[in-house]
Amino acid sequence: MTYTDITKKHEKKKRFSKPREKVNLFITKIRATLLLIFWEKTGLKKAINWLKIWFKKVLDKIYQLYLYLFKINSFVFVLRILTVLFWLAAVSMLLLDTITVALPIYTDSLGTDEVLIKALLWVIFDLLAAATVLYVIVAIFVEEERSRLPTIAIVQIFLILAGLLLGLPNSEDSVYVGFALLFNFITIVFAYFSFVALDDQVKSLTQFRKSSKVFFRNRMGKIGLVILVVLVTLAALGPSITRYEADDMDLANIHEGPSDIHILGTDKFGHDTWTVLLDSLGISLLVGVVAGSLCVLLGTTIGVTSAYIGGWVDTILMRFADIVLVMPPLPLMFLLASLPFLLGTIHWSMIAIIYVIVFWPVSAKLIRGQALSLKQRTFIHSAKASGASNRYVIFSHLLPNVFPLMLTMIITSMRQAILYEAFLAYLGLGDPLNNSLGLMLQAAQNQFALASGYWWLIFPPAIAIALTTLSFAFIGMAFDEIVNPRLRKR
Amino acid sequence: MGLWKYILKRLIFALVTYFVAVTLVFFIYHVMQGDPTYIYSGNVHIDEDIPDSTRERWGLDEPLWKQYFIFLRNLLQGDLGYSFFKGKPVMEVIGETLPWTLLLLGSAFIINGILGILLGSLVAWRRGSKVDATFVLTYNVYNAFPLFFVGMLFIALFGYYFYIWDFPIYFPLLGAQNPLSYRFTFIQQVGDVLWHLAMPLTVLVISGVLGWSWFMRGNLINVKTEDYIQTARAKGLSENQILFKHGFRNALLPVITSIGMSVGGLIGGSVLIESVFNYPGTGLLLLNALLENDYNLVQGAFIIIAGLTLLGLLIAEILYGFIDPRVRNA
Amino acid sequence: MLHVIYIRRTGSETMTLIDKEIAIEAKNLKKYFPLQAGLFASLFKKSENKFVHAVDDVSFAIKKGETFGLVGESGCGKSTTGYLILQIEKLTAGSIYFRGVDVVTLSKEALKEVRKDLQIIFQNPYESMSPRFSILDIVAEPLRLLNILDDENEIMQKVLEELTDVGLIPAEDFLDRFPHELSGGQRQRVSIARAFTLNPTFIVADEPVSMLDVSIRVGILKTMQELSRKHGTAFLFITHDLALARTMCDRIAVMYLGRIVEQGPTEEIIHTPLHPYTKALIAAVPSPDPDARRTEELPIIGEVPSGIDIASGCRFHPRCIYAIEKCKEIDPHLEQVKKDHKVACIRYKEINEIK
Amino acid sequence: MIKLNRKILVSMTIVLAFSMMVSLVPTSIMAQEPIYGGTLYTPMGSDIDTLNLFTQGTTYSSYILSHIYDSLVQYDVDNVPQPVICSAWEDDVTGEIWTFTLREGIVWHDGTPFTADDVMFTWNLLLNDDTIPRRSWIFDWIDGFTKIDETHVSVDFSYAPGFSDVMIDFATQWIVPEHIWDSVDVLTFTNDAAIGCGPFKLAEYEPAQFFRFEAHTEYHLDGPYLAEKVVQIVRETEAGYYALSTGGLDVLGGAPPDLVDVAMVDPAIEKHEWLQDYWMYLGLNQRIYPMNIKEFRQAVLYGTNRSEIVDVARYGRGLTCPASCSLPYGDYYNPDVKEYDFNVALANSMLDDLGFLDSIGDDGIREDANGTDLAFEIMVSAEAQESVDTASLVQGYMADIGIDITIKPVLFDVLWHEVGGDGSQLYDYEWCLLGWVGFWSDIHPNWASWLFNANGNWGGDGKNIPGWSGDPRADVTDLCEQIFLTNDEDEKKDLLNQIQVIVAEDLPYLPLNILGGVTLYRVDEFDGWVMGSTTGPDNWESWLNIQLLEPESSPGFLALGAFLTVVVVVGLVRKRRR
Repeated sequence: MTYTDITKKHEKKKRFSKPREKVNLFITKIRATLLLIFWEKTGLKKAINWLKIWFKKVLDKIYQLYLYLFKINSFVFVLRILTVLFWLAAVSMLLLDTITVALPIYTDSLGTDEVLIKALLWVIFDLLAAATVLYVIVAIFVEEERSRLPTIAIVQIFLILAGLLLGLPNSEDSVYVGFALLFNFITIVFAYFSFVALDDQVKSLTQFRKSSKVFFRNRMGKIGLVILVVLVTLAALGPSITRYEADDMDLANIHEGPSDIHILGTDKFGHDTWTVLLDSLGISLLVGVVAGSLCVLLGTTIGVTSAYIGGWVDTILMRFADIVLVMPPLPLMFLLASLPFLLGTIHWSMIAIIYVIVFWPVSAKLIRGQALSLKQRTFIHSAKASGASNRYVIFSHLLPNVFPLMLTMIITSMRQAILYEAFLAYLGLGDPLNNSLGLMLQAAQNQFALASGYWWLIFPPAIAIALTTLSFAFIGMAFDEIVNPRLRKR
Repeated sequence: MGLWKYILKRLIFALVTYFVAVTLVFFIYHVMQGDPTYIYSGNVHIDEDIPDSTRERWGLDEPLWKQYFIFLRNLLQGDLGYSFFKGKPVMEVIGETLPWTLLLLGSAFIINGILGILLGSLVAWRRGSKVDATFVLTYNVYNAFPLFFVGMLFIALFGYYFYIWDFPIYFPLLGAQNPLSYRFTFIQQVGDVLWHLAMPLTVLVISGVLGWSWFMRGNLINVKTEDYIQTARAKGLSENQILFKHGFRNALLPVITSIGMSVGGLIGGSVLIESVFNYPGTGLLLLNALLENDYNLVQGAFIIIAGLTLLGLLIAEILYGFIDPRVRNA
Repeated sequence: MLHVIYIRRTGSETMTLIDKEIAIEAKNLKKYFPLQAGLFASLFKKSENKFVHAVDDVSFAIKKGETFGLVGESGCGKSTTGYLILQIEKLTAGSIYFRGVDVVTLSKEALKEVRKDLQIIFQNPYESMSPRFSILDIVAEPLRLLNILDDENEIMQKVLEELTDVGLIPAEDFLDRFPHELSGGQRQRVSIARAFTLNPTFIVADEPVSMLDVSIRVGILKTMQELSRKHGTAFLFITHDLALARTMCDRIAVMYLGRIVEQGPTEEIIHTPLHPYTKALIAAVPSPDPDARRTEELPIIGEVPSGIDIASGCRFHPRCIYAIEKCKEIDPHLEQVKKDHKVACIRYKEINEIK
Repeated sequence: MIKLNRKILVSMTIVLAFSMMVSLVPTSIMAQEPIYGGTLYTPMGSDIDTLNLFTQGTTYSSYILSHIYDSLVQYDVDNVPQPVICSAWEDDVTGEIWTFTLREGIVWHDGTPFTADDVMFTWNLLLNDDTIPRRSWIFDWIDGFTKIDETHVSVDFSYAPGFSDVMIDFATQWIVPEHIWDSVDVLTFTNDAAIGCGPFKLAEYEPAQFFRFEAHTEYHLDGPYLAEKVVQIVRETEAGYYALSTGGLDVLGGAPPDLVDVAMVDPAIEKHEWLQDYWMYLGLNQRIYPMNIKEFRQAVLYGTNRSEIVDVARYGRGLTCPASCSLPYGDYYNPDVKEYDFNVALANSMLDDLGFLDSIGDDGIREDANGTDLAFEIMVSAEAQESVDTASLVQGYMADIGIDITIKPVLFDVLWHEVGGDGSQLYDYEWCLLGWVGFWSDIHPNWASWLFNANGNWGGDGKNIPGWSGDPRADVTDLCEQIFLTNDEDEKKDLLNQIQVIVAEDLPYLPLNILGGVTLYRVDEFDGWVMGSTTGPDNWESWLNIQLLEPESSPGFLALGAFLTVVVVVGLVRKRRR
């Protein structure tokens, strides 16, 4: 294909034929004016143009993908299949939430207007979040949109959280939204691995292979990813793969050891430990994912703002971060957990929020450092020389380049959040309504599991916590090796 | 900038930070808390107006800003207010528990520092060997379990099952000293305190040492790729000489800054450990005060704990200033 | 023939003479970077503000289609001058006249219009592109940012054209690539393409080839020259390499510590340097002739000092081998020696034995 | 490595030999003469708040202070008042003036002799200062005190209180020494030295660790035979169990049954099972439809398997509570009231009869006539694991009869506030789980006449929990007034029986169960424990009676063991370094 071929291919067809009569001329003028107003000024033209190109590109990409999928190794192939599966799961969770929880509240609502508005908002947020989730897959496949992936992720997580908070009164049901968040997070991580992987883009197979090799050569990273996938799948399937519901009580068999009826035995109510474990795993992962991602998102927002604006805003934000940093985290979490606004009930999302309040400075400071060094890079100068606005610089240049660091930090943060949830639960400040791994440990302690020899009550949750945090740690370490090449083994 | 000027600057900064933190805690607590005198109204047979007179007595009917200044003035005089639950000044209550916490934290701090740095250097220098792999695995696995779970295991194993299995050694479980230690000689008393300290300290120290070594290892690995190490190697220095003359010192610097930061985590860990091992420290006090809604005590304990953290940070910064003159000018 | 226009600046009595042949004119540019004092220091100490005098009273004019070189050791404020002209850094004082308008006083929107005609090529091709942008995005960025073209097809055409122009052929192969997939030379070509997409009348080239292999420099410089000839673009060519400046530039200004010390046509400066600093620079250029011997020691002492505590009088005197007591007192200004040749030295006559 | 093992082996042998030597001392048969001496270790769940007996507010403080202070009378393990400081009491014809005869020869811990003035001082302090938190309500109904002579003091009530009111609320008030308390601010005095005239002197208090008491050798009653008593603060019962097994504690309450079975393997450990005067009830807010329907409440109680709650949530300890809210072993128990045996079919048919049918959808949840689901929130105290457990069982039972229950665990303070317990008049709850404890748990006629009286302090709608507003209210109020007017015990009991019948029928409370407990105690060192039906071995009478089985072992044992271990450890470490 030569240059002229290409220009011809991209050439636009002429839209209007020239008017031949005066009346026609007049009508055409009006039409043109109207078109100008409705077509160009409203951005419709832009949108339709964009859609057209986009559609064409998607078709292109699907073909490319088809070719591409058979060029790569099987592990990455599985990864991609999983990406799509998790993505589907995320969308279906959001839709499920809308259909089974939010909409019924809206339609059945006999309550006040407030409830009605809340439910309506909830539905809207859910649908918007679902739309952004849909967009993620688009972004994965279409290059132009890929640089917007972090922005989308941020918007989407905020949307889902808004839905989550609205869903708080129906705490048991809002789990759907949380799962959507969890799945979507994994989708993004997988997508990032399989398509966008840190420095790599779809087309540059060599480069992509290099960095995915670093990740997958790292045996720990591989193990971590496998463990995480298994855990998340188990948590997602939850009690549906066991014979019991989490709150089923088999009062004829209390404190029974593992047997073929109860794989991991029962507690003092005859709750099936295996079922409860799967149920808890979900909540613990949710706390981890929500707290971890929200914490880093807030940290990133503040860090980037601080670095970009600089001056006294920077000084004040960073001094404030310093102050929060010098307060010992666990005692500070107690303090916040005990504040009366919780009125004695602690929901798991509250634990997540407390975690965010305590730990945002860590990520804010790191991201600020990164953003400051990016700010000095000349590509930002060159964008500015072309008249780029601050918004443009932040969203198109700073955030995409901070994203790898963000991702590593989110993973670290999630690992930590899961542990802190367990700490708070152990000290009696957990969410007593939803099973969580920490709560299981506390319950085991209440039943004197170690002294009475009920090992099946205490070791499974402990090992589950360990496996979860371990998988996060391993993945984080593998990421570290990519981000920080010095750590690579030679 | 001279060393003294640097120290002064850090001191002023620490004080200002502390002041803001204290203010924050005061306002969080006073805007959101209930009435601290409610403990008095716990008895249903008390007349309704009595809490009012009590409020007057403790200056609680003053406007908030006035209370704040009273609080600040008292704080400067070392008075953290009155614990309505304990019925005595907060300072006194904390004073009873603080020595134990300082003992636990101090010894953990020192052991962590020394062992952590040594172990970290060892594994970093044997990078890729079995020692290193074992270390990485141990670090990750140990830290993957919640600290209190490890504590629970320790208690059950060393305090109970060792006895059941007729091991000659088993550890005490309750408190920080033997109730009958008044009968002991001084040396026996010291031994007794150490004996009680052994288990909580071990749990705290294992995670601390692993954490520190992890950090030290990372730093040393970074340093190892620096040009001057390659130069030293080219000069024909032995690996050990390189380690101690070049690598060690340069890797140590960031570790020292992290000392301060680690104090917060250490205190958090000690809260968990104290509650698992019934150790009578300030962390446990804070937790109990929280569960009993003793607001002044919570506030006081938190102020003290935050002060400890800040002190750790300050010491680390000053130490850093001693070692690395560049920092003073930054 | 000269067309002379008078422009009246509102609220000011200064009248400026604008030559229509002049592409851009910088007048009395100043850039002081304040030294950051600590939070507490600024609270407790009487703030005695210290500044880095990065650019201190620099003026020059560049004619249309001309390549104007800015030469000096690193750290003397060359790049900052370039940034100032493009408004990437904010001026401390001074004015920049472009098409008869002081761009410093322009509003954001008006500035956008001006930006279409001002572009920059950066020194480091590895840093001047976001690793997350494809080549298409990088080259099209100015088009999009300044709303020159709305239609994606048109943008793509334009980009293809430019890429072909800078010699990245076949252009369509490069569209979807990312910077790290290109070699240094290719990247710099992308930078040039990006700079020329808007057909600007003026481009700042900030050491465009200093990071590249010598072998590919020539190609890139040639491309630049061709393009500037084609579009009639004026260049502000910033370099530390006098030899390079000699091949590229029509006129040269030599900078030292934020000041222009000598300015004139390239050949004249190379052959008859007047300022001791220029002499030193020229002496430092290695001669391609292996038999040519360096007759004297480098006529300069030490290295470029920091811009914080600038010496009184002539800023060059601590390093100058011709310095006398008077140099410590008098701060010399640019003096017209010949037509278009200016120098800032009180002793240039004695040194060069000019009457 | 071989050397290392040998070293461990040698050290172990030494330590083992030593411990065997100690353990092989023959157990002596209990002598007739009490053996004095020995240190008893008992646990306590949490630290006290203060040693000031007038401002203390926790059961832990009461427990500690009861070692140190004595009152005129003290209730024994069978809940019978026994003279302690006084030797006798009598009231006059009107029942308004009560006279107490004091014992002679009582000595305060600091050696000062006890006088009638101390009693007068304590009483006047409480009478005159109504800001004292631990002041009993009965002081509001006292006109004054008279010191008749050095051994006789009398109280003048403004009405004729019942015997139990005087005993429980007045005579059990601890007496404090005048020479210490007359010069201090009662509300802020920390009372660190805690001088009383009880059986034990406070020798040492290590906050959050332990209390060490020494026997008050000049105590006026027999005993205590112990030389020392140590109260260890044990946060986790599990740790307490470990300590009990290893000999660090002599008594432990609150262990679950499986653990008790494990412990009973050890011949040195015995168990005592007992009941607690504490009954839990399910509070249905009768201000809200449909909880105001009597049949609905009955159906709920029929649908609740209360014996299973005892078995599961209470570890099989305790009894189901009679519907009349009285203790079955109490003096005023009326066995002839309606009982509600677990009967799901009956409960379902009662709800069907009331018109609560699962008409909308097939979700298993009944709706009322308006189509609203029978869905309620049950508020429980998050701190009490048993409460949360009970609630989750109730949730299961209610699901079987078509009622949807959500559990809302909150801190007890919040719960108490929301249900209006602290006088907040919020009543912001649907269902709740609460209980009556101690004296309040048994329906004494006077108490009942307060509790169920619609016009009374506690019976009024403003204070009654959970708020009884049914039709028979007027009848009960009438009966309550009659109880108040009569002084005849038999008549009171008869009237109370009538109230119980009405209460059992109308169910203002839905009583669930009476709590029970089990206490483990070691018998290898001490004997003489006094057990009651409602208390375990760790009670005031036991403290006076417990004595050693054998002369105590050398106190240096532990230190020596520690020393030996240190030697072993140091040896090991050194070995490894080499």
